[in-house]
Order: sequence, then structure tokens, then C-alpha cells
Amino acid sequence: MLIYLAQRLLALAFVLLAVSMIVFTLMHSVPGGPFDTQQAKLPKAARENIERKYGLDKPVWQQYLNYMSHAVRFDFGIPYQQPQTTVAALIGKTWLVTLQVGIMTIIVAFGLGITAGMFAAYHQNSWVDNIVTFFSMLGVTVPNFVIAMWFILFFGVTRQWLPTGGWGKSGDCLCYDLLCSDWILPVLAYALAPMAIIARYTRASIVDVIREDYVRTARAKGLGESKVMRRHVLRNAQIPMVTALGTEIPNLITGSIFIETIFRINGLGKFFVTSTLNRDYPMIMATFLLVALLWGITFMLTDIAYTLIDPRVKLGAKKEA
Amino acid sequence: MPTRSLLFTPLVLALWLHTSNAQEKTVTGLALPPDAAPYAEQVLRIPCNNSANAVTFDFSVSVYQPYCGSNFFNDPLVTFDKALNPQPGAAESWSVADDGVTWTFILHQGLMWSDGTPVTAHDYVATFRFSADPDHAWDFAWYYTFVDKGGIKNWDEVIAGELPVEALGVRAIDDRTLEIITKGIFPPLPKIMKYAYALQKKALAEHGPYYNNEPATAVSSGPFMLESFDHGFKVVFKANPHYKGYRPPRLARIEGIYMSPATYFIAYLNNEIDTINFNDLSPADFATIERDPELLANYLRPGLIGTDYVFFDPHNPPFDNLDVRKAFAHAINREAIVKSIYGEIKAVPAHTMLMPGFPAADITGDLTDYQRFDCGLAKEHLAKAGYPNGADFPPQVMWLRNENPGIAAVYQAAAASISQCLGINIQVSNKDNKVFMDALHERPTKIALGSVAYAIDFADPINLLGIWVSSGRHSWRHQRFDEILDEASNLIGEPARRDSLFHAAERILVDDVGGAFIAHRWAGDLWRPKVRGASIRDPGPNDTYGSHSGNDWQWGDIYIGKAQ
Amino acid sequence: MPPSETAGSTPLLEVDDLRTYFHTRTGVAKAVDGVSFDLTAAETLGLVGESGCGKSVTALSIMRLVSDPPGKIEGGAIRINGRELLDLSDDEMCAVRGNDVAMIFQEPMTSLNPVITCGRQIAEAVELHQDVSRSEAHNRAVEMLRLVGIAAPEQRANEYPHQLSGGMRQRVMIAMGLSCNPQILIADEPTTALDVTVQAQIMELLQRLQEELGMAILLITHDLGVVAETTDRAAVMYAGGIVESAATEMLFANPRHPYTQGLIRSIPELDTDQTRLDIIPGTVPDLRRLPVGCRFQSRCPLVDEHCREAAPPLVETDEGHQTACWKANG
Amino acid sequence: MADDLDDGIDFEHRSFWNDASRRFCRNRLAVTGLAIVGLVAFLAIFADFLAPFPYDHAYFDKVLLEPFQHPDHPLGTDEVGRDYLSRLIYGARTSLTVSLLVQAIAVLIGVPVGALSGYFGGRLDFAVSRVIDVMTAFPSLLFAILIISVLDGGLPTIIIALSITGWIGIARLTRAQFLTLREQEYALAAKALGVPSSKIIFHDLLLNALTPILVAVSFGIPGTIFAEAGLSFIGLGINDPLASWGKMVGVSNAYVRVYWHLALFPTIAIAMTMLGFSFLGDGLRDALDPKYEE
Repeated sequence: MLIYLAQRLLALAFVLLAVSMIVFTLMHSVPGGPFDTQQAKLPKAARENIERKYGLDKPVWQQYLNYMSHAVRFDFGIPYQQPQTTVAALIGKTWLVTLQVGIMTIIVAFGLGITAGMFAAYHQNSWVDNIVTFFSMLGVTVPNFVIAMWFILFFGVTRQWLPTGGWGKSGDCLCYDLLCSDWILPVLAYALAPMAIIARYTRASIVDVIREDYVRTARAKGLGESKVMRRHVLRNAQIPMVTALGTEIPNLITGSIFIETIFRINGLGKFFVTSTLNRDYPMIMATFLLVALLWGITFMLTDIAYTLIDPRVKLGAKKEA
Repeated sequence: MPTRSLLFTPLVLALWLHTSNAQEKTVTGLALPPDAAPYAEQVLRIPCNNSANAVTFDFSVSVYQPYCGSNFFNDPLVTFDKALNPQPGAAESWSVADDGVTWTFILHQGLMWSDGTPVTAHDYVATFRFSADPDHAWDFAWYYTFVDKGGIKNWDEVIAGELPVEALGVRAIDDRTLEIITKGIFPPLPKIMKYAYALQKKALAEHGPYYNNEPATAVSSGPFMLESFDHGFKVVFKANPHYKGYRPPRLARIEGIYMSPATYFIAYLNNEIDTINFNDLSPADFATIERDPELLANYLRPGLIGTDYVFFDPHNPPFDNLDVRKAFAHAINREAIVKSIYGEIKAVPAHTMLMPGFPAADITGDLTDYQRFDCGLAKEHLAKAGYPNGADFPPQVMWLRNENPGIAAVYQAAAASISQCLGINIQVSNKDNKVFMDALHERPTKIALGSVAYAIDFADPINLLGIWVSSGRHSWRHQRFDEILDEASNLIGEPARRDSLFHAAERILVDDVGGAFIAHRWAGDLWRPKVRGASIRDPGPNDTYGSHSGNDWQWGDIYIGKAQ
Repeated sequence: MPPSETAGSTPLLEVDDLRTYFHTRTGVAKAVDGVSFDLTAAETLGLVGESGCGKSVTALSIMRLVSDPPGKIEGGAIRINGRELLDLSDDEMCAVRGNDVAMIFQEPMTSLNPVITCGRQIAEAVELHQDVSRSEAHNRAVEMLRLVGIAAPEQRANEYPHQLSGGMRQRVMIAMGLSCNPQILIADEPTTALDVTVQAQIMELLQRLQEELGMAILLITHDLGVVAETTDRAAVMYAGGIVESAATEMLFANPRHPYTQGLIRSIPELDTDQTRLDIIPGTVPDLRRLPVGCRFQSRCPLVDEHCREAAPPLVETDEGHQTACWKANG
Repeated sequence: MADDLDDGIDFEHRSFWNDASRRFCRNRLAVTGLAIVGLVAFLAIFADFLAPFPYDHAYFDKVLLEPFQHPDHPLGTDEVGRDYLSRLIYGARTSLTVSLLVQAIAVLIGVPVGALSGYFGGRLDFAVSRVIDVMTAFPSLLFAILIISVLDGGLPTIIIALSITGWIGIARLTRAQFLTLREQEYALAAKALGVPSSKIIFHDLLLNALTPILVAVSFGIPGTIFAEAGLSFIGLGINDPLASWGKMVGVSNAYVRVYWHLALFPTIAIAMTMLGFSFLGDGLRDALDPKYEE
């Protein structure tokens, strides 16, 4: 276990290093610098001054080493767009919002998706199954930004039932701000696609497991249907689901650029766009590193989850999903 | 059109001031107009862009990344009236010495900061020095290079770190007298002092340039001061009781509510905000406004604000050929584009750079024919250039600078108009802002064909024509044009001759097709009917209504009217 | 057709005119079509036939485990001690399964849940049918593992199926089936997937356990050798119906039905020089498109017009020997 | 269903592909999906003949017509006065071009890389696995945004930007397939007989790995249509006047409150196409996997 963890952490460090190098090179090769303004170029001297101040006058490799030597000490620099704060503080602030959106979405998507998938699998080819299939299709056939647009148009503008955007402050909140009316539309619009995917995967893996011989064995023992489902079907159906669904999680908690833009949520995804447009190098780097880190951790947790639910899997053994 | 009663508001107000004593007074002791709502209700709600990249309220710290509701905390030295004439701002008067470069600005008596200390010429000096300090590299620093002779003496040297900030040509003679020395003779200097806002020297030294971002350290000499600030959610300004300047506020508070510009209009219709700037109205919003008489009556247009045009790389084929440029200029169906793509509420067709109402503009229509839409003529020019019927004309990509869908549609229509008339292929690519500007500034330019808008910085022809000189933003060059502009900008005391020089320069610009001009855009704001004030409601020259970006005295003028 | 009442004791299990059909997109497959037999206490009945003849479906029908859809028990009766299983509610049926009648399957590799320990899988059945605590159930599971001849049962109980060999897994299956002392054990091809030596061990185990515990066994197999060695009586199935049924010795000594005769001829005999197996020509008919008349007509050497017009009933041809063939009576 | 019943029903012995196509044709949804995809492909290929107007001709006197407001323009016109029906038809061409090319590039890179890495293992596999690790950790949309802001906004740029991360999935899948397949008896047998590796990889094993790859591609196509739509939506898509459904939806955002048709029709077009490919993908998977037969 410890050896496995050490190996994975080493691999993660390698991934982060590679990501940082690629992003650093790439973003420095994008035309336009962080201090070019809207209307005209800065006077040459002023530009040189400010570049010197932020160390941008040095060769890129030197800047990279400089950045990394700070980054390993968790000093990610100052965002050019908001020099009065730090990158870590800014990411912390914006990611917190994105994390809220993501966790709400995960709860909704996984909760409803798994339930719907189970019902559909159990009542295979019935009307329940058809309804679940229909919504799954809707979720995966209409992009979330389109769904968001129509949601706003219908629920926010035409009907005015719900706020058209914002996060946690512009709506009526219940229970210590845990449930706000302005959360509903973004979370629903965001959750529909993963929910559909989860429902489909759940249904498919349950249908697969239901056909397994050991389920018949369980029934032959005299187990009732609900116990068969709980004890034998679900536990085994989880195994393929972990692979498929584990990858949804980093997607959801790093935020949707579309959802955050459309619903005016000040989260990480939207910030990435402004960071790119402004060539805010420290912010771009930090965002990419954060996302890569989350992916790495997710893969690791997925592997560990495997060993917990499937005794056949050993940590460290090659596992190809 | 404003109602009759609104037209007479100033008169009624004057009469009423002598007769009433029951009316509530503002924090600065000013009485409210008789049709005003109670003082507690004098709250204006403005929308704030929650996706804008912002760092400061202060012009002198950053121009392009302002927080919502910026420039309430300071008064500029000079402001404008509706006819774009300079008016006293923080400076009550100014004069230029016989050398033509030494200007003296006298501040109003008794100007005060909200902490009770006086506003002095030293604050202005400190601000200029801060702005020129190579360590701060103010994002508007280019401006004093751009205005060339109007630039402050030693500006470039200080920026470059070659001279200390103390060498800057700005000096406080005494607490109320500010001396500014320019690089060369530049008659319109007071007009560019519209941008001379002051930071407080003391706060700047104690808390650094971002002192206004926190209510605890914020200090204001403007009509409002910061009450609370939750960036991304809400910002509240309250009237500054210590204000002694030229625009004492009638409003008690201004609340900035953060939201996406895409939802401003919905918020307006839901009565969450009281005003929207034309830049934040989508084409659908405009369609709604034009279909609703009440909204239309409250969409007030202060004036024409800028010019949309197509530019070329005139040093490389195919646009090195004047006939190709002429063909393009004649192939743009400006009238149709204004009528159906912009809508007439948003623009007028343009044949020149200077818009009607602007000093030295072509009001006689003398220059119209140079770039009149005439597809037959356009084809002739293209044939003369060697591409009869557009045959073999290389496909072009027209670059846009990160335009919103409404304006992108305009340039797409312009491209379509050219393509359809000349039988050539033009694609339109909406570029990232920095990619566009980087390519534009590259010499030789990397943009063969591009479209962009330029808005007024200050009300002098040198502003809009200056971008076309050889050292300007475009790579079009014309020696005679440069010479005329140079001569005109130096000219003192002969306004008519100065205007005719600019006219001659503009003739060269349109004839040599430095740019193919599409339209002049109207500025405009949607105001809730209850928001009143002569500054926005009374028509100025050209039948326009009020607050041009130049005349910021509206913030002292507008108030909330009684419910009717 | 009533089953014979020759044996003195009342039958433990009666299957009467059982019909189980599968409704597929391309038609109705009559997998079990009018099967009748009975099983008395402590008896071993072999149900023998080629793959796809419906013997497994018969077994699943008794357990009421035919997947519905597409399968459905269309008619007939299944009685245990005179109690009609087809009339029971789902809950009541659950109480019967594992308790009165248990079943072991042919694929020990896949029939055990891979993520639950062997001991737990046995204990689960015990907990379900007997009012015992969790630890008692576990002890019972260990006891059962020991009974089926697994060494170090305490340790094995905590292991997962993938840690055991195929033979051991089948022993675990048997332990699971017998854990609640069922009266009837249905063994569906219990040895097919195993090595020959292991097959013999498992069959021996089953016989030993039957002697010790006294349950009746319904042994489903395609292997006539197994039938000959282990069963008291045997019924031969072909294309969804029983074609011949008799005491095992009698069946092998005097097969009446041409299909049974063919099957017995195809057993390789080690003590002769015969190198080629005698194989019944042709293939089993499509269960969705059964012919009119005798099901075996397409492969029968004795077929005539009568066989093509009417299906022969299962009738007693000798004492305790039933055959469904027009030609069997001579 | 009981194993022996399967045998009982299915006696005719057909080849794998015959079986698969028979199963596919029996699946109504799969056939519907194929029909939709066929229709989209038909529109894309014959757009020049089917569209009533050129996709780029702007009628300045007929800007923002609503559907059926003018007999010539049944679906109305867009914000520049172009026939919306024609733009929708040409949009199919853009969507299919982008998605097919991106998937083709993904297969051309991903399959050989994954196959070689999975078959040979060792250092090559280690290197490839690390590259896959790194690329997976890249948020592909963010990456595409970064790339597109560097390069030109043309069709080739979109294709490059989406391909750079697009091949990873295919490579990972192929590698996993080959890891299993190379241990199979016939691969070992072929190796023992001295068949050259290249023949084993690209002949014997690739055929066996083809099914999951085919299914992955059929699901990858709608994914790419989505991605292109998303990029176009935030203004990083293809150049005007080329039509793209994603761009049409994106632009419509500014108009939709009044001119609903601008948003509705491309939404339907995207949804129907996605639906078609999803059905097709499901159908293919079920058809190619005998386990899914009912």
C-alpha cells in the first residue's frame, strides 16, 4: 500500500512537472503579453520596467525555474489582473464557489442518475426505462450551454420563477445559505449531462450484473429481490461504474466555463477564461496545475476504491479499465 | 422627447428654492428639486459587469481595469459641457504662458477630501508622478506619448527610468496652483486634462495605490465615497458630505449590483437596476426597446461616440494598390448596414473619420463622395487594379478585435457587402483582443485586412485623426497628411484655419483610403423614467441628450423623481 | 398424462404437464412443453438430454427462476409435498427456495459472487431461512464447508471465490445448497465445467451427502455415464419433452425410444475396438418452429406418416417404463 | 436467459459480421440512428444542391426575418440577413467535417501508438503511458482554448486543437486491448510460429481490437460535434461566414429573447445529430457484442 502510494505520488509529480512545462512554454508563445493594453502599446521603457518587475525580461527557461522554485514552496505568485491579492488566495476564493457548484451538481447528478439507472435497469423495457432513456438522451444530446440558455429564457425571463444567475447571494436562501433559489438552474443545467451518463452507465452495468450466474445463485438461495439488488447486484455493478464515474468528478469540481459564464458565477472556470484573455501567466499556471492535480488524485482514489469494492484487485497491479 | 415639465425643471427649481423650506436637504446642504422623491429614496442602482477584469476605482491607477462606478472619488481638472467645450472642473481657471508650453491651473477654493484635509496641487503632482513612475507603468501611460506635443515634458524619459519622477514637467507652485509644462505647443491641452484625476498624496504614501479598494482606507474628494464593497456581488457609494467641488450630488447613494451584461436588460425590466449603457445592450434588447414606446423615450443618446472602419495593410498586395482600397471603400453598403444591422438608433453611416458634431467634422458633405457606396464604381476600381469581376483576387480574412455578436454582425455585413459586390471571398475572424492588438502594432503590420472601432478620447480632431499619422496605430502612411496634422496641432488662435487644415487632412485620408469608414456609433443609455436631471434629459446641440463620456457632472445632477 | 404411481411412497416433488415458453422477437420457443415427472424422498432422478433440450429450463421453472421476460411458465403444476409452487406469492416462493429446494449450477466459476467471501455467501442463506445470529450462521457455514470436504474451512470461509479452485468452488456451491437441509437438491450439470478427476470426486461427494442427509436429488446432465452410475431413475428429454422414463437399469438395459437408443449407442466403450462413436444424425429442431407430430421425426430412422401427423404420448410400455414413441409398442 | 436455450434457438452458423449486421438491423433504435446520421451526411454532402440559398449571401433588406414571415425563407434569416435554412444545411457540413477529421486523426495516431505500446510493453509502453497520463491531466477544453487563441480561427485550427487531445482516449483503449490480446492463445501461437510482429499486430490483433475502437469512434463523433459547438459558442470557433451549429447557437444568445428561431433550429439540429450518433453507437456496441442479444 505504501509503496503503491509512493509510486503514484511520484507519477503524479512527474505529470505535474510535464504539465507545468508544456503550459509554461505554450502560454509564453501566445501573442500578446499581460501588460499590453487595450488601445496602444505601452511605451517601450515602461513595458521593460514592468517586465523586469515581474521577471518577464529573463529567458523563458529561467522564468520557469524561478516559478517552479516558488511553486514547490506553495508560492504561486501574484495574479497580474488583481495585484493586490495572491494567486493562492484568488484561486482559493474562486475555486470555493466552483467547488460548491460542483458538489451540488455531483449530489444531484449521482443521486438522481444512480436512482434512475437502477429503476430503469430493474424495470427494463418498461415505461420507467423509456422515461429514463429519454432524459438521458436529452442530457447527452443537448449541450449544457444550450440547456442553460433555454432554462434562463424559460424559468428566468418568461416565467420569472427563478433568478437568472448569480450564486448564493442574489436568491432567497434557506438553511444557512445551504439551499438558494439561484442554485437551482445552474446545478440542473450542469447536472443533466453527467446525470444522463451516470444513469446510462448504472443501467448498463446493472443489466450486465443481473444476467450473472451468481445473481441467479442468490435468488436460488431464496433471497428477496430487494436483497438481491442490494447485496449482490449493486456491489458488483459499482465496479465498472467507478471507472466511468470517477472521471466525471474532476470535470465537475473544476467547473464549467459555460455554466459559470452564462449564470454569472464567479468560479474557477470563468476565471480561467479571463486569465487567458489577460495573459495572466501565474493564474493560468496555477489553474492548470490544480486541474492536473485533481485528476491525479482522482485516478489514485479510483484505484483505491477498486480495491475496496473488488477483492480481486490488488493495488499496484496493472489495472486497465 | 422629454415632457414639457421636465424642460422647465431648472426654472421651477430656481423659483422653489426661494419659497420652500420644508424640503429635505442633501448631505452637502443642497435642496432637492420639488419633483424629487424623499432623500432616503435618492438611490440609483447601476449594473456592474461581474466578468470584467477590475483592479481599482481610480483612473490614475488603471484605466482599462476599472471597478464598477469608478471615478466618483475624484474630480478632474477640466470637464466638458454638452457641446464638448471645456469647462472648469477641479480647476476654476487655466492659462498658458507666452512660451506656449507652460500652463497654469488654479484649483477651486476649499476643495476637500472626505477625511477633512484640503485638496491641493501637491495631490495632483503626486498623482502625475505616480503615473509616470516606471515601477507602476500606468496602463494609460501611452496616452501622453500618443498626444505627442501635448505630452508632459520629460514624460517619456521618466517612464523609461532615465530621469527621476521629480523631473516631470508638473509642479505645484502653491497649494492651489498647478503648473504643467508640455513637450511642445499644444493648444487643446485643457481638453486632455479631462483625465487629470487626483489621488490623495497622503493615502498614496501610507496605503499604496489601492487605498480606495477598502472602505477603511478609501478617501474621496469626489461626489461619492465608498460605503461597502463586496467585489463580484455589490458595491455601495454614498454621497460625500465633505464634497466642495463642481458637481455636488443629489443622489444619496449609488448601488452597483454585479451581474452578467447579458442579463442587465432582464434586470432592468425586473426593476432591479435603473440604467444600462448601450455597450451592454444586446441586439435583442435593442429590438425590445425599439418596439416599446416608453423604453424608446427613455433611451437617451448623448452623442456620436466613435467610428467603425475597415483598415488595410497598404504596403503589401493586394491593398498596396489604391484602386483595391477604393473598390473596397465603395463596395460597403453603409446605409443598408446602418438601417438593418445596427438599427438607426445605434449608428449613422460614415464616410469620414470625424463624426457630425465633432470639431472640424465634414458637415457640408464635401467628403462624402470619396467613399460613397457605389458598387458599379467599386467594380471599375477593382478591374483597374487587375481583378475584373473579382477574378483571381486572393481570399482575405478580415480580423475583428473580440467583438460582441451585435458588432461582429456589422463587420460581417460589411465583409458580405464587399464580397457580394466585388465577387471576392472574405472571411471574418473574431480574434482574441491581445492577439489582435499584437498583430496590429507589429511593424510591418500582420493584419492585411481588419476592422476596428475608435472612440473619442478628447474633443479635438487631433485625437481621431492622430491615430492615422505615420507614428499612429495604423500602418497607412501619407507624408502630406502628417505635415498638415503637425501644422494644425501647433496652431493657436486661428480656429477657422485650424479646422480647415483638419478638413484638408481628412480629405487625404478618405481619398487615399487609409480606412474605409462604415459608421459612427451613437452613445446611449437606457434610464428608468424616474431618473431625472437636465444633464441627461435636456437636449444639447445636435438634439442629443446629455451625458457624453466627457461630461461627468451628470453625477451631481441626476436625482430620483417622485412616483407619478 | 398422470405420472405413474408405482412407488409406494407419495412423491416429494410432482411436476405435471409443465410448459415454459420463451417469447422472443422471432417467435415463441417452447423450451419446456408438457413435461411431467415426480421425485420421491431420498431418490435420485437423472434428467438427461442434449444441450438445449429444455432440461435446465425445467430445473429453473421448478425454482421459478426463469427470467421473465422473455420466459414464462405457461401452465402445468409443480408441487412439493402437495403444495403448488406456481400459486405462491413471490415472498412465499423465496421461503421455499434454498430451504425446501436448493439448486447448484453448472458454472462454479461464475455462480459465486466474486466480491463476497465464501463463508458469507453460505451464511447468508442460513440467516435467511433459520432464526440464527450472524455468528451462528458463520459457524454453520464453516461446518458445511467441512462437511463438503474442504480443508481448513475456518480459513476458507474468509476467502473470496477467486482464491479457490474450480472443484473447491463447486464444493462451496454444494455447501451453500445444503446449508438449510433442503428436501430436494437440483444439481444442474454440477460437473460439466470441471476436470474429469474432480468430476468424480464431486459426484462421490453428492452421493455420500445424499446418504448422510437423505435428500432427494434431481440431477440434470447430458452425461449418460453419470446417470448410469448415480441415479435411481432417469428421464430422457428431447426438444422440450420427456421421451422416455424408467428405472436407470431398465433404461440402459432396454431402451425403447430410438433417441434413447441412439444416445446409449454413442457412449464410447473402453473395452471394445470401436473407434467411431455412433452419432445420431441431424440436429435438434428449432424450438420456435416445431414440426407437427413427433419432435424426433427429422432424425428418427423409423419415421413414417403417422409420426408426422400426430405426436406420440408418453405411455407405459413396461412396468415403470414410459416411452413416447408410436413404434415403441411394436 | 439460460445458456442452453441460446443454443437451442440459434442453430444457423453465420459469420461474425453477418451476425452483427443482422443484430443491428433488428434494433429499431440503431436503424433510426443510422437513418439520422445518413440524413445529416446527405445534407452535408449535397448542401450545394439542397440549400435554397448560398450560406453566405446577406440580404440587407431581409435581416432577422422570423420563420414563415417571408415565403423564400421558411426558417427566417439571421442577423446579417442570410437564409437560416441554408445555413443549417451547411452547418451539417461543418459539424461532420470537423468531427470526422478529428476522429480520423485520433484513430490514425491513437491506434498505432496504443497498439505498439500495448504489444511491445517495456520502455516504449512506459513512455507512452506517461504521455497519456500527462495528456489526460490536461483539461482538454482549456487546452483547446489556449491553442485556438494562439492560432488562426480557421477550420484547420479547430481540427488541430481538438485532435491534440482527441487521440488520447483511442490510444488508451487500443493499448488496453492489446495488453489483453497479446496474451491470447492465437497471438502466442502466431508468435511461436515466427509470424513477424507487424503482421500479428496489424492483422491478427487489430481485427480483434476493432470492435471497441469502432464503438469509441461512433461515440467520439458526437463528442467532437459538442466540443466544436462549445468552442464556437464562446467565440473561438470557425470564421464567418462559414456556418456552424455551435456558432449559430452561440450568436443566438444575444438575440434569442426576441428572435427565438435563431436558437431553436440549431439546437434541434445538434440534438438530432447527437441522438442519431448515440443510437448508432449503442446499436453498434450491441450488435458487435453477442452478449447483448436478447
